[in-house]
This record gives sequence, structure tokens and C-alpha cells, in this order.
Amino acid sequence: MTEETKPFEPTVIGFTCNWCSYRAADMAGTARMKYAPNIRLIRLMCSGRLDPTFVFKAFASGADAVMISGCHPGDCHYVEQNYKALRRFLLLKRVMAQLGIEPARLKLLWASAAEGAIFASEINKFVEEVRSLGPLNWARPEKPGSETILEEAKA
Amino acid sequence: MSERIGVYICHCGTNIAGVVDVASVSKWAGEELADEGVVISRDYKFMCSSLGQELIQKDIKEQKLTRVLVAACSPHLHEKTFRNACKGAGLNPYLCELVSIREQDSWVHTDKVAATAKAKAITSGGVARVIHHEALEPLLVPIHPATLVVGGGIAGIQAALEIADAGFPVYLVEREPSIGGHMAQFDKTFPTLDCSACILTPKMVDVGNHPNITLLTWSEVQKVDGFVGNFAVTIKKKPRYIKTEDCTGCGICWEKCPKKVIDNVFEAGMGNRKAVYVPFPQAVPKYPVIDDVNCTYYLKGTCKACEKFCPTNAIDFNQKAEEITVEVGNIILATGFDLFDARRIPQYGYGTLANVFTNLEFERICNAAGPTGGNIVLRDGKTVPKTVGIVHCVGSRDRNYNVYCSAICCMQSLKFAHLVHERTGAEVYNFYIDIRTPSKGYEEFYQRLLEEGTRFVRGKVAEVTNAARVPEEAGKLIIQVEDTLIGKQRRIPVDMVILSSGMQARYDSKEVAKLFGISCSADAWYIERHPKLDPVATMTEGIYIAGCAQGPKDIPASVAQGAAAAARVMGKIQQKEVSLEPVRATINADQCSGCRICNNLCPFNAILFHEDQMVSEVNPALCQGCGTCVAGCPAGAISGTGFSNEQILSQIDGLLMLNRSYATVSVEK
Amino acid sequence: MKQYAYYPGCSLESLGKSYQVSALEVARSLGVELLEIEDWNCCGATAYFPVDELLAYTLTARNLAKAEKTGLDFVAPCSACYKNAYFTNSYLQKDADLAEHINYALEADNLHVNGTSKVRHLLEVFINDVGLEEIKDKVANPLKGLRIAPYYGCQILRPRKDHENTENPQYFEGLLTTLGAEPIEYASKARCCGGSLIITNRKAALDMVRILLQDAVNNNADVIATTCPMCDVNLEVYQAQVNREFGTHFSIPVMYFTQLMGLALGIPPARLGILKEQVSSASLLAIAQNSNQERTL
Amino acid sequence: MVDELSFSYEISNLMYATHGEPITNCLQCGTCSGTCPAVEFMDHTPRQIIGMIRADLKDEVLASNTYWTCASCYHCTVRCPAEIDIADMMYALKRYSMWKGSYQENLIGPDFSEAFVKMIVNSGRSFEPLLAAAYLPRFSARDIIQEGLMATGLVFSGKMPLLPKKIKGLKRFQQMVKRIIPIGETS
Repeated sequence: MTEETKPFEPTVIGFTCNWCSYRAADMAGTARMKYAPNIRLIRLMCSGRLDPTFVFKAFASGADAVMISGCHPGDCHYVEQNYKALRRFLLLKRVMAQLGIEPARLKLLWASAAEGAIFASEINKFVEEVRSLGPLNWARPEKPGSETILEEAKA
Repeated sequence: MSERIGVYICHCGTNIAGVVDVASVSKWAGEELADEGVVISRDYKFMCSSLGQELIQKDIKEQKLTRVLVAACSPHLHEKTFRNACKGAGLNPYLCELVSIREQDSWVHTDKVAATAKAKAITSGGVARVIHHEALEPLLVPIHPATLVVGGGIAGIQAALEIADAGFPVYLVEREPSIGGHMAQFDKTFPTLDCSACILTPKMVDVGNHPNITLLTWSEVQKVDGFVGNFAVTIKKKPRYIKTEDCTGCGICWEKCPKKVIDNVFEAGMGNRKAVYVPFPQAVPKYPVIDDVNCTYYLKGTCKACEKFCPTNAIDFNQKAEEITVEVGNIILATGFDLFDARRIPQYGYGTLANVFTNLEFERICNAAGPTGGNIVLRDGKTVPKTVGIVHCVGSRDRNYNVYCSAICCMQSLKFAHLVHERTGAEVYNFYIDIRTPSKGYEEFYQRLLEEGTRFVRGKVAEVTNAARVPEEAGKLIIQVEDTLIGKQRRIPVDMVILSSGMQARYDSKEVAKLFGISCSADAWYIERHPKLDPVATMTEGIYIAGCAQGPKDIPASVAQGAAAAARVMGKIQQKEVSLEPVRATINADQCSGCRICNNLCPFNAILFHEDQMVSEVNPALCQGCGTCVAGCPAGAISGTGFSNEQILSQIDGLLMLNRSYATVSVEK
Repeated sequence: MKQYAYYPGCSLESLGKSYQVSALEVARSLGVELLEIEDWNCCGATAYFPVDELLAYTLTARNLAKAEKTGLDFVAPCSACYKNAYFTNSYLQKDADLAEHINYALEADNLHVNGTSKVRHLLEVFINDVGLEEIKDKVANPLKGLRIAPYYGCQILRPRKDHENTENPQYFEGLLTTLGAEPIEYASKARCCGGSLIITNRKAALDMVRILLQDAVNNNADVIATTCPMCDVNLEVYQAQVNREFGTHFSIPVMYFTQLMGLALGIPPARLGILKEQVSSASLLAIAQNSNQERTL
Repeated sequence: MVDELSFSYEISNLMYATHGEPITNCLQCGTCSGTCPAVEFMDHTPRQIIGMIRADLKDEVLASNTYWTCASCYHCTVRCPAEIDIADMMYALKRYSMWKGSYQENLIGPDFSEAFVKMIVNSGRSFEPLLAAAYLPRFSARDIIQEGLMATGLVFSGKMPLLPKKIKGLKRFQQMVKRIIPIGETS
């Protein structure tokens, strides 16, 4: 069985805040909620730690999408740093568009430590959205099928 | 130089091994990640067991490991365990990384192949990251010996006394004029039927007289700065309009005060108090409060009866609210609960049908010091009920209101049934879904009630109405319910209905949680650090919770939590200093351009700017390690220990190392 | 002049005639234009669902589609029609899959529905859009001393439509007070009248009707005000049978709220289909007239 | 994976649009039965029916008159602490029993619904006198006379028209119906 014939499985990098969304992930785990195995989480102390380069690094290294998650506005463990994450998120979306990456490949999710269920269901939604977008051609131009995606993008 | 890395994959019994092919993961790591520096890769049944730890320590010594990666459960559970193991073997604990393949993998995925692939990705991500770890020393900060306890209910009282008795200073802040909380309002306690006040007031008095306790009633916390060991808490003392240093609590002022006010707090609206008042006779402190919303002087500018009659001129109408700031090392939140508002269920008739009472109202009716002098009578104040219906689960176990069980209502209802039966001989019906009596002596109490001939109808009450259909219902309250044990709808006429309203989180618990930097569950209870193993600590170092603020519970459980929280705090104080994660930002002066962007990014003002050298510098004592400045620095001059760019960028690489061949991985078997 | 896509429903053409005429009269005098949806079909009341759920939604959707074209709010005087339309509409919004099925069927009739129109009950239109203030100004003949039992019935309240109070609503009372009447508090105002059980399970329905009448009478109501032709028929037309069945002696008039509004607005009873009831409303007409004279004296 | 659907799953499947909580969430608290205004005319209380469904007592449930005695007033639905749409579940049971063609003979409900739908399909509107034909035969002689007297009264009061109405676009209307169920054939 060769790669071309296999169904596309998106890979998503998720940045989580140590105080809320990472614990939401833990909670989803302890509650045995099921979600798509396509996501790989990275723990930061705060969504404010998110350096935009992390996102592009992820895309460059072959991620099909990136999820940034932090505490709900007003609930930041460090007072207000999640607002900075929000600002960077909005900027990132614009830059992505300019670079020819569908902005839909970047998602921002507010999830408190208690919201394991929301965390899980949002991941599922996002993975499906990315699946429908198809593989990110930017990172792997050599990947067969990317031309068609380019055309779709033009259309 | 290349590191010598040891990789350890945990089975966690079948928790991980049941879904992830651990053997293949460790085999793969040993082979594929050899170039990264992995010299040994093992899988073991329970890495966290002493044998598992010894395994790591042995390797560190024999294999000369310079880095350790454990793939097991969440770092929030066992990071310390493995770091200490490394430390024990002479490896700097911060050169060890724990990644989660349980909470984030085996527990949330069912597809074994995909889960195994993900475990490999997570492992390689961890390996790539741990390479860039540096040897660190934990930051040691002194712990201030004083403690702040918020909430003067039984949980807060217990916590305050435990700590104070151990010889440490305590600030006890209470929003109301007196401590005592809900327990002071109750008549008897289940199942022993002790007089609630009799067992509570001695503790209240102790608090009032304790040399180590600074009691701040009629006060609220405004602001919390700092972090574990060194909190600075700003407290607002509302004006009492009483010079407490002069007041003797003689009571003349409230005798003379002409203004009656309905007491919605302590008497649950059943009785009156004056505009100058103490909530109840045994109040601590004994000083009254002038309620400036209702006081005639503040409404009309005249009266001052209290001032005229006060023998010690302790009245001061010009008192203003004052703010004080206290230094504490730890904080215990025991802010209690609110009662579910039975008006939200119109079909139960509370507020429209006179003789429907809430459980708190009934506590006051039963209480000898209450509005009816302890006589169980209807709203008219004289008629003794012949039949009484007690409705369980009001607002609890109901997705339209609160989905959880309020834990105490069953026993409270049984207590009511007993008191009614004992004092009036009335016939008592209990309407329940399930009777829950899980603690010591509780089931025995239930059986005692059965012996007493109390009637039990299994069914959640559908409605309480006064619409009579047959003569015998005329003038009565009719409780309509399915008796589920016989499968018939019944209409049972009674004289009095008692609604066992459930507990819910304080209306402002979310704001309070935010104030102290802890989190709330969906239904607004404070979240404990671990539901089973750490019920009184929170995710935030130095902040503990006790009593109903954490979830519905009865008096013994609240007392136990108060004591437990106190014990945790005293343990911390005894250590004199607390070691903090050395997760801090540091600025490389040579790279800093002095643009000062980071200065405004920091919410803790931890970054100061040296005008002379035109560079910024981080004050490690104030830095909390959020890393926002690290991400924000355009010159890349700031690095964050524990979460450096190298660590995260290489973790990304590691995580994605496999994903191009994801499909190939997912077909191997 | 505010316009609405008006869906009378079958009952208003037969058993509910007087509801129809009074509704139109009152609407006219309040400056509300009810434009009847062209060639509407039956909404199915409660009788479709037992056969096929999808069909039930589709039939209602056809009317909604026609209303959508006009871009006006969909207004039904019959509570059952209202409930069916309301939920079909909200499911159309929520459930893309269901919408697809329905629209496939609607194609056959060259129609398409998105669930974009707002579905309203006539009572609620008068209260919220015209407003009690304006109605008060137009009241020419306040129904002084008339004790009215506001009967909400089920479907106008239930299933719950965006979190309104389903157990003890007060807006109907508000309207009646505005008309100068005296709304009575009674426990059964939202209790079911039996609906189509009157046909499928006569015994049960008559008992349910009895309990309602009993409660209204016990609270000394002069008249029961209804918002739905089904309720009206069950409470009024079957009163005689209730008496026969249970040996009771009820003879309490039952009127549509529009008829009572009409009286208060000074519209002649004849134009409101009054005095066509099985249970004579002469008595309360008298009251209404009296208060009228008092006022003119 | 079970090869046969449980009865409760079958019924939940029939509650298509409401998206209510699954009936397996039932606490057996009896709020529904305590609320139901028609419960004393039911063979089993709504709560018992849910219990029976969960116990897979298919035949007993179908043989019960409970779901045909539901007036669909939705009072149980709004009060259910498990947010189960019980009234809709009763509809689901009606559909189930009509498809299986298994319900108590002495019931009027099924015929009534059938007749009702047929009439709608044939005329687009419902019309009481025609409907009567469907259910009157089930009534006792006395009831029929009652019904007759009442009808005449209604006719004289101008409340009951003598001729049925038909909608104009009937053909296309029927095609529409045919796209959902073949019942459109009857005419």
C-alpha cells in the first residue's frame, strides 16, 4: 500500500496553557472523553508565551494546522496575557493569508481547566475542518496532489 | 557535544499499555532516536513505582545518562516524582522531562494504531525538547508566617483556630457583621441532633478571644498581589459606625432603635432586626453594625436615638470605609454556599403559596431563638400543622437547574421530619427520588425515622397547588406526585410544605475565584488540585479551599476540610521557605536594544529599565514566568528558562518528525 | 401599518369562525394588517406526528416557505399551528439535514424554506408589537368588574420556546387588565384541555375539561378567555357533555381573547361572532354593556 | 457492537428532530407521571413506559394504551429533570406502533390519525364532518347522538361549514407529499 492511496490524516499542533487548556486536556483524559488522535499538544506556561515563529515552525515542519488555546478572557493566570495571545492570533491569520496558507488552519480556543468536554469536541471539529481543507501544500510542495490544491486555492 | 538520553515508556498497568503498543514505542525510540542521543529505551509496568524509579536511577549511574525522558501520565501528576528520582541519582532534576501518553493519548483515543503512532510522536517530541534542558536550581523564597482565612463559617473558623493554636498569626475576614455562617442559623445537627449553636458558639468565642487571630468582620477582600509565601492582600473594612474600642455590646442601641427591618440574611426573611443590630445574640464580635441603607438618620438626617442612649458614646455616624493591606504567606478560601432560590420552580409555589417554606426558613422556625420561639407553626404564626410534606431534591439532580446532588438535603429532610413529628405529632411525608445516607450514623437515623412512622413516597414532586378537586383537599396544599413504587399519581393534602433547596456556589464565586487566581468548575464551585488526592489545595500555589466553597458537603466534612487546609498551610510555614519552579525570564543585556516593548507587556512590573545602560532587566522575585516578554522581544534578547525557544522549536520538530510517514506508521502492525 | 403573514389554520374556517372574525376585526382596529398566506395547507395539528414526523414538518414547512417569500413574520392564532410552525422553523435553522429532506420535498411545489421568518402567536403580536399602552388608549368600553380566567393552554407555552416562564406566565393577565377586566389567578391556567383526546379518548378529555372548568368556577370567573380554537371547543362545546358525564352544572361562557378585546375596543358583538356560543355569553355581555353605560353616564 | 438494536435505541432513533436527551438518562423520578393530566387513563404511567422500554419489553409497551392517551401537552417535557422530551417519545411510540401495525384494537387514535392524514393529502385541509366518519363508528350509540346534536348546533351557529374546502395547488401539494411517503396514492 503506497502513500498516495492512503486517506489524508491531518496533523495538528496544539499549544496549551499550563493553567487552563493543558488541564482541560488532562480532564478530558481522566474522564475518558474520546477525540481525534491527530492533535499533538505542546505545553506553555501561558498562551502569552506563544511566539508567532512557533506557528510557522509548525507549518514548516509539516503540521497541517495549529491550535492555540488559553484561558477565557479575564481568567488569565497571569492577569491579561491571553489578550496578547489574541492579538498575535489575529495578526498571524493575516500574515498566513499573505503567505498563501488558509487562515482556517489556525484556531484559537478558550478553554478553562473545567472544560475538558469542550476541549475534546472543539478538537474534533477542528480536525474535521482541516481534513476538508486537505493537506497543507506549503510545507510539502513535492507531495502529489498539491497542484490540484493550488488550483482549488486559486479558484 | 551530544547528550546521553534515557527513554522510559510507562504501561501504567493497562491504562496505557491497553491502547498503546508500549513495547514497539520503546523499541522504536531506541532505534530511530539513537541519532538524537537516546542510548537506552525501556518500557515498564509502573514507572512511578519505586522499582520503576530505581530502574531510571540505575541507568543514570551505569549508562551515564545526561537526560531522562519519561512518557507516562500528566506532568501535573508525577513530574516531581521523576525529577526527585533523577536528583537521587545525582542528575539535576530539571534535566528530566515527563510527557503524557495517558491523559493525552491512551485515555482519549481508541484506534490503537493511531494511538501508538501518536505516542511515538510525543516521545520524539519529548526527546528533542529534553536535549535543550539546562540544569536549574529551584528558586527559594521565604514564606510569610501569617495566613489569610476568607469566610467565617464553620470551615473557616476551624482552619483559623488550628493555625492560630499552632502559634501562627491569622487574619479571618468575614463579609457579615458576625462569624458563624450558615451553621449559626441551624437548630439541630443531624444525625446526633446536637444543638447547632451550642457546639458552634464556643468555637466562635475562641476565635474572638484568640491572641493570634485578627478578626475582620464586616470586611471584604479587594485585591490580592504577590504569590505563594508573599501575598499582599488589600481588605476593605466597611464602616460599622461603631467605635469598637468603646462599645461594650450592652445592646441599648438596638433596644432603643425605632427602625424595624426585615432580616433577610440571618432570619431568612422570617423575622425582624433593627437598623442598628447584631445578627444574633451570640454574635462574635459583640459590636453591632448600623445598616446605613435603612437607618433613619441616613435616610432622613434625623433620629440618632442610638447615639443619645449609648452609655459609652461609641456611635460614630461619620465613620468611613477603610482599606488595610496585610502580608500573608498562604490563603484559605472558605466562602461557603448560597441556597438554591426555590422561586425558580414556580410549580412548587414558594412565594405564592403562604405555607410553602424553604429549608432555611424552617431551620429558623425550629430554632428556639428564632422568630416563632421554636414553635412549628404556619405562616400565620399560630396554627400548628397536622400534616407536613417535605420535598427533597429542590433544584438538585435536575438538568433544568443544578445537575449535581446537594448531598445534605436527604439527612436534613429526615432531621426535619423527626423534629416535626417530635414537636407537633403531625403526620410527615417525605417525597424523595433516592434516600442518600452515606456517612457514619446516617443510615441508622433513616431507619429510626422509618420506625417513627414517617411516611416515605418515592417520587419527585410534580407540583404543589391549592386548587382543590375534592372536599378533603379544600383549604389544603395539595402535593401532586407519582408514587413510583406503586405507579400511581397521588394528590396528598398537607398543611405545610418544606422545600429542601439544594446548595449552590456563592453568587459571586466566579469573581472571587478570579480575585485569588484560582478556577471554578462549570457550576461555579472552586476546583481542587486533585479531586481524590488533593481536595483542599488549588492549582495556584499557596491558595487552599475548604468547606462548601469546594462543593456541597455537611458540617463534619467542612470541619475536616478546614483542618486539612490548615495542616497544609502549617506544613508550608514550617518549611520557612518555598521552592518555586525556576521558570523565569532573563534578558541578555548584550542583545537588548532597549526598545522597552517588554516593559509594557509585563503585568507584574517585573521588568525594570536601566536608563543609564539603555537595557531592560527582569526582577526574578517579581517575574511569574508567563513568558510573554520572551515571545514579544523583537531582538530575541529574552530567554525563558524551562520554556526556551530552542526547547519548544525542537519539540515541534520532534512531534512532527513522524507525521509525513503518519500513514505508513498507521498501517504497520 | 404593521403587516404580518397570517396563517388562520383550518379550525378558524370551521369551528373557530368567531375567532377568525374577531381576530380580523380587532387587528383592523389596532392597525395590524393580517395578510393571509395564499393557498396555505393544514399544519396537521397533533395528528400527523403519529404517522410520519418528516411529513409533519414538511407540511408546516410549506406554509413557512410561503410566508418567507413575503419576508413578514408568520402569525398564527391557533396555538397548535403556532407550536408546529415554531418548532419546524427552529429545527430548519438548527438541523441542516432535516432542512435538506424537507426542501427536497418542497421542490415538488417549487418552494424552498430556510427557517428565516419569525413565528409568532397572535396574542403575543398584540401584546408586544401593538403594545399594552396603545391598546389601553384604544379601549372604548373597559370590561369593568368582569372576572376573566386567562387560559393559556399548552402549546402556546410548551415545549419551552427560548426560556420563557412555562409554569406561571403573566402576559395574558397583563392584556386583560389593560382591557379593564379583572384576571383571576387559578392553578390550571396552563393545564391541558385534552386537545384531540376529545376524539381519541373522550373519557379522559372530558375529565380534563371538568378539572379546568371546576378550577375556573371555584375562583369565581365570569368567563374563560382562550387563545386556541381547540381549547375553546373542548371547554365550551363539550361543557354540556361534561355536565352529563359527571352530573355537574357548569354553564360558564368561554370566549376567544380577541372577542373580549373586541368588546373592550367597542366593536359591536355581532361583528365578533358573539352570541353564537353553545354556552350563552349574554350574561357577560350585560356586564360589558353596564360598564359601558356607567362610563357614558 | 450488538448486532440487534435495543428497543430504547430504536425509539430514540425515532425522535428525529427534537434532539432531546436519550431516554436512557431517565432517573425514574416520576416527575412526568406526577405531572401528566391524563395519567389515570393510562395503562402504565409514562415513567413506567420508559422503564419498560429500557427493559426491552417491546410487546408490553406496544400493548399499552399509554402513548395513545398522551394529549401531547408537553408538560412532562418541560419539567423532566433529565431533559428527556417525553411527549415526543410518545409520538415516537405512536409511529412505531403504526408501522408495526400493533396496538390495542379498541383505540381510536390510530384510525383517526390515518384518516386525518388521508384527508389532508386529498384536500390539503382538515374538515371535521369528514373526520367524524373515521371515528364515529367507534363511539357508543349515545355518543353518536351527542355528536350529532352538537354538530347540528354548530352548523346553525354557522361554526361548522357543510362543504369541505380544497387547496388550489393540490396536485403539486400531493407530489410534495409523495416525496416523503407513498400514502399520497390514496384518493
